[in-house]
Amino acid sequence: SNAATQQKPIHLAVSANFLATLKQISQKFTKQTGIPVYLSNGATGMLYAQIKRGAPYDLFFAADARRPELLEQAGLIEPNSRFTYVKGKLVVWSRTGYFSTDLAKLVVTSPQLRYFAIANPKSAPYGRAAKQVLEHYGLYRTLLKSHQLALGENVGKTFHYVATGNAQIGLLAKSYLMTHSVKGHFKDVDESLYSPIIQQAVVLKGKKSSEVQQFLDFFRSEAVQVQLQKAGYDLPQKGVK
Amino acid sequence: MSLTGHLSLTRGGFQLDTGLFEIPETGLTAIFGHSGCGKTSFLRALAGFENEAKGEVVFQGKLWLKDGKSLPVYQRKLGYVFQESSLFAHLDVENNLRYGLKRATKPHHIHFEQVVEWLNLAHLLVRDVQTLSGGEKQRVAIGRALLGQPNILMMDEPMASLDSLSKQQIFPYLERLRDEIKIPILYITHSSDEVVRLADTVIFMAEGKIASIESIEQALNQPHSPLYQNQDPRSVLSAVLDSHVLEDGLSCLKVGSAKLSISYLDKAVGETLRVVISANQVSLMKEKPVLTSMLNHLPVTIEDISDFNEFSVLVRLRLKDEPWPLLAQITKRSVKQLALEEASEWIAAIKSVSILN
Amino acid sequence: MSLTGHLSLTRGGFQLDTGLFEIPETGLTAIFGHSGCGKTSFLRALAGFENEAKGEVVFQGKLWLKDGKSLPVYQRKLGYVFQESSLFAHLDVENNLRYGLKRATKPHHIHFEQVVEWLNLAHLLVRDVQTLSGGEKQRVAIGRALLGQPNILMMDEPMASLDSLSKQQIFPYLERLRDEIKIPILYITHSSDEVVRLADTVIFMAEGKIASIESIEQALNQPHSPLYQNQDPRSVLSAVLDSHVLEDGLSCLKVGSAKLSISYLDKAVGETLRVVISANQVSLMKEKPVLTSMLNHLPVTIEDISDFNEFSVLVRLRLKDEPWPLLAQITKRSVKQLALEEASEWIAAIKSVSILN
Amino acid sequence: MLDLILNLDYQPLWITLQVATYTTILLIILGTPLALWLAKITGAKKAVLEAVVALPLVLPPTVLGFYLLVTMGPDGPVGQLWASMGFSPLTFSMTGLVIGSFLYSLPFAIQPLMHGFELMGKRPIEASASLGASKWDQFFSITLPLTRRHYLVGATLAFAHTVGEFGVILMLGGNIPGVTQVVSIAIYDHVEALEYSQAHILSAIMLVMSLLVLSIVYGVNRRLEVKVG
Amino acid sequence: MLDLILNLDYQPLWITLQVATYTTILLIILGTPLALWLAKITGAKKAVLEAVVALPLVLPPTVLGFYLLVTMGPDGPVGQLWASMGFSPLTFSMTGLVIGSFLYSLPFAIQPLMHGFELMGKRPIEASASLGASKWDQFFSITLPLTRRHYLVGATLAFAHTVGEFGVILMLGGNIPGVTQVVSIAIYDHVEALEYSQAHILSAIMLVMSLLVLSIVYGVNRRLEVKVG
Ligand SMILES: Nc1ncnc2c1ncn2[C@@H]1O[C@H](COP(=O)(O)OP(=O)(O)OP(=O)(O)O)[C@@H](O)[C@H]1O
Ligand SMILES: Nc1ncnc2c1ncn2[C@@H]1O[C@H](COP(=O)(O)OP(=O)(O)OP(=O)(O)O)[C@@H](O)[C@H]1O
Ligand SMILES: [Mg+2]
Ligand SMILES: [Mg+2]
Repeated sequence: SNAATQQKPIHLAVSANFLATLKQISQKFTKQTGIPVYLSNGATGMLYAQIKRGAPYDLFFAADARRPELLEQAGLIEPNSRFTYVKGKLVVWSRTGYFSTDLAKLVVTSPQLRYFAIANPKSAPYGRAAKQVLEHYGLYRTLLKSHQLALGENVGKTFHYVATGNAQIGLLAKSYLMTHSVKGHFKDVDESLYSPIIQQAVVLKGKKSSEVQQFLDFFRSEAVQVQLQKAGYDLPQKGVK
Repeated sequence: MSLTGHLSLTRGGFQLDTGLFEIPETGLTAIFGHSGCGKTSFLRALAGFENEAKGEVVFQGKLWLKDGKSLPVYQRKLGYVFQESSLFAHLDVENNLRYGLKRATKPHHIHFEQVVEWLNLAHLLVRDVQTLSGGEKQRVAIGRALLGQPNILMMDEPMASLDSLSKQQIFPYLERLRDEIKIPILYITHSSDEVVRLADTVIFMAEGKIASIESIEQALNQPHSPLYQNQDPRSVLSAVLDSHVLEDGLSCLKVGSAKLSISYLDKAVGETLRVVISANQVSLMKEKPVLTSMLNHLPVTIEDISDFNEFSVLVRLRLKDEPWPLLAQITKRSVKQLALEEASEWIAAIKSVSILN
Repeated sequence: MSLTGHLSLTRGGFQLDTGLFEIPETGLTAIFGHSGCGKTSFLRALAGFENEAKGEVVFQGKLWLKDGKSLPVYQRKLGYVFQESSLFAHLDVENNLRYGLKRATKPHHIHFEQVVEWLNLAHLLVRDVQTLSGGEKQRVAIGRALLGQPNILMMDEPMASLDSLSKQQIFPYLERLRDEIKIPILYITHSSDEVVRLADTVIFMAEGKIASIESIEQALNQPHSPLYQNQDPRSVLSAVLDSHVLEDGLSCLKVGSAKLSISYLDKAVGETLRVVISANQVSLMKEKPVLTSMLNHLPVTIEDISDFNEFSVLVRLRLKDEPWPLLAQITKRSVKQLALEEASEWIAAIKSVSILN
Repeated sequence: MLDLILNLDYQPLWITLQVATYTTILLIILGTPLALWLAKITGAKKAVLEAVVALPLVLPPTVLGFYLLVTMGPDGPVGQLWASMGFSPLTFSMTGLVIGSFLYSLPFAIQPLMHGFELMGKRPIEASASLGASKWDQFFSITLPLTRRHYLVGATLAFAHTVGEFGVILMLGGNIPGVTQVVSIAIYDHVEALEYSQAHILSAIMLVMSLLVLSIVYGVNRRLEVKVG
Repeated sequence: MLDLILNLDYQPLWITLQVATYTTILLIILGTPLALWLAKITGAKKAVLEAVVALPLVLPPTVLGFYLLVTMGPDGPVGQLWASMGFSPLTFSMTGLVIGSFLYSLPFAIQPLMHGFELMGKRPIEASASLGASKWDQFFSITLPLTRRHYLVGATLAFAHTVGEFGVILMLGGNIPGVTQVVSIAIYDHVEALEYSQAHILSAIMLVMSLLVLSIVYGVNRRLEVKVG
């Protein structure tokens, strides 16, 4: 529309696991307001390093809370702009149907189980959570020792591992399974087994324009919140940062 | 007939078309012709380097090429010296020389030490081939080909970059190879001196065709032989070594029924030789001068007088009992003064002769 | 003195060390020596291609090399023909030829059409240089160097891969260049024929050193000249063109006070020439035969008799009023028979002579 | 499907083309004197320098990108120098991308060039000098045409490598649509967002275009081919 | 610091070395006949094939890796064929990594080899055939030593490229610690986890080792150098 051409576009840096969902949200937003939205996808660590060196993003949707916190400590964000936008949920996905989604019953030595896929605990928050779950069932060391643990660089790659049948079972973000029709079956993991996957967003220093505010308002709108839940995320409790 | 067949080959606008050829089993066959007439193309096709060459080649009863089927070069046991020296850049001189030797079937007829000595390569053995001078490279290339123990040797202007001393040193060994080991040698050259010195047979090429294949005597006895463009005609006579006069360092030859003295020649009495006499070395006189240092005065009969150029004639002289004629180049003035005419008898004075093989 | 200086250069075990040299401003200077003696190294160092060369070079008053400072080659206006043809592979024949022409300062003395005709290149102009035969490549390389309009021409065995007809065709133009355009030519060759035919001066090299620089007369009149290793000695006499005998196609020369008839020579009466006579072409006799086709009988005095080899001697003969001696190679038997001895008078019969320049 | 094809964002293709073109041109221009010099020097120095040129290859591109980001960022030494000369920042800009790609593709351009110069040898240069050609003239009339095939190999490897390049560009360029989002990143994003169809289409376009361009380049080169030696 | 250095996991270094070595050997062995054939054929076919060889370059490595993961996975055509021959799966294995790296580094090995064979020309082969060397003998005694520098260029580029390779390996290898976790991924992980010191140390080790190895290789090569033409 005519108005759209006069609006200043906004730049969102987004962690890979939230890319698909945010894309849908921002497309709706653009349709409604005419404000163009540019998405820059990347690993949270990389985006963090870029932001520290002046990357021209307005909003940063990280995969964890740690990087936003570090940015806040460094004074690189608008004061009080840090907020939890979703809480990630972990599911067990057994693609072949051979394995039960009950990890307690998993037989590591089963010849059908070649690989168990999780995200890399070192770099990905979903990986850290997955590791806690596996440790709870006493599987982590065993799988690691028998070289059956495939580590996706992020949840997205972990999803590809299972989706292409290269790994038979995996622990990954529920959002991936909600938004895509997939083979096999999956089940939520008991949330008490892993520390919460808090995904936070921040407005970067000096970027609090009216367009950014409009987007934030839109993001917090009822419709979007419902959409987030449908996409497999938990909503942050009111009041929690 | 050792090497027979016919070959054709097209390269751009150039067309090689030999027609049937028969190259003798022994001896050295020179390939002679102008620059660009196709000598290299012919020899390469013969050796099997040109995949597009069509025709047929049979060597010593073995099919080298027929109906598009070609015996791989490495099974042909041939030695090839390329027009541009093609030494292996990654090997030193010694290993270049030994390359073919290592791959040759035993027993070896040509030995490493021999070749090194013949070609004066001892001081070069450890050298990197890149540092050799032009002539040195060519000597190594010749040696390498010889040591491959070939059944036939093909050489493309091998002496072009050699100085006359080096040539003089190598000639005898090529002759020995030709005579003792008895492998046929095909030899491209544009030097008529080399042809005269080395060849038994000459293949004349012109414009991609074999114009003729002639024995050296035939080739030399043509008054307008392509061997001597713009140069003197020569005659080749067959001679028998009659005796040695050791105290004078002379050898005596019989040419027909006449006698010819030449510098001492290390051959057995009774051997047949070929003597080359340049037409402008022959003078005619009515009688032998009383005192002269000239050794040879042969009685001859004039057979024919033909114009050679504007001011001189070529006189064909007949020696008694000799099949080939002796040619003399004489100015027209002398013809007038001496009143030379056919069937008259004269003395031919000859100062210097050279001996073939 | 046109090109003077001294050069030294080390390449591996080889050491070039010329000592002082002075090369004449005009004419053709041949560089002669065995394979590997350093001819190419010397010429390359002179041209400025060897960065490690030390010494001094002055050409026509211009400093080419001094105190390690070297005038860039492209400012030297020299033409160079390499031992291995070094045509530009990405250009066709015509553009190879024109490469130097385009870059030469005007006016041009040597024209494209001329060179194409001299070297018989017309039919090759559009050809890819990769497809040329050995001799064709060399002709293009010579043409390219000439068309660069050089002030000095340096050629490294340029004729080695040319057949005698091509040589015969190119010689006159090199002579013309030397005589008309008057640029000095430095010419490496291992062919004594080419030296005799073309050179005014000869640089003899041996083992990396310049052994001597001699005029062609000096060079040829040495009994054991390096030019004729294992070959006949020759003598060079100066002669004046005395008259033409047109009806006989003869020209008459005066050598000292004797007369010498030769084939008609297209030069003006009164011009000075050099005559080369091979020592084994000269026979001695007590008196001139009455009737002989031999044209030349010169009265001579024996000056000296020296051993030449086991069975023959070299007789130094003196013609009246001629500074250079005439050499005759005579068998020892004839010396005995004729009782040759110093100071006796004889007739030297000469069948054929050749003329320098 | 047709719908998808029509609605795809083709800007990344255009940016990719620009980055790859600039990088290749820069590599050829700056790589030539470097390769000429490397071809000339000898000894230990040469071996070490050759190794240094090949070094950018052994680091994972993302890591190389990270170090470049640090060095060229506003606080990094290069970034500060650059800013002090009054230029706008290198990071997250086309200029930065080109510099990063330049470093990363350097060995692909330098190695073939260096090799070409060595193989050509001194002879053609000697001949052209004797025919009156000055240094520049020698280079343009002899060296360049005789080593054309090496230039082609270097340029195509460098171009193709820059087109597919990803890690360095992502890190240094920041995946900013319309500015630094090249097609490799766009494809990557589609895969990440599980938009496989779009990823397939873009990949196919890339492959077909590259195949066409490369075939034409190689074909033309064959036609003009010069065999040395 | 010393503590960090001692406690680093060095297994990825070792795996990297293995993958790069196998890949390079495979490239040299299989690349040789391919390059020989490409050097011999002419015309349009050649141009297109040359382009095809260069193609893997233009796809972002992660995307190439993704396609390989699909094709070589248990449901992919290659994966099924492979399994039907009774082999254990390709993906997430060293074999898979080597195959992926092979495809991705193919152009770096093929281009210099092909070029070397073309430059060498037929003459040395003709000479050795006339001296009685059979086809194999010709290759090992003449072609190989004369094109040694091209092999070196190809091998070092391919090796270095495989060492730094990341996208394809990450995707195809599954980053399985002790099996397919190579050093490039390890460094990347450290950077992601903000463990910069560890990343620096690993990077430095990589750089120093590579510099050493490359310098030695280039130095030795210089010593044995053959200048053709
Ligand atoms: N591709 C081509 N296109 C046109 N002509 C060619 C091609 N290749 C070779 N020729 C010509 O073929 C002819 C024969 O070449 P060849 O090398 O056989 O000659 P040659 O007799 O050995 O000459 P030289 O004595 O100069 O070495 C030459 O005139 C050459 O120019
Ligand atoms: N790097 C080197 N190490 C040792 N000797 C070398 C080196 N380079 C050249 N030489 C020697 O230097 C000498 C002179 O070489 P040059 O090419 O000048 O000879 P030349 O007189 O031109 O010979 P030719 O007539 O055979 O061409 C040769 O004996 C050659 O072997
Ligand atoms: Mg030839
Ligand atoms: Mg020489």
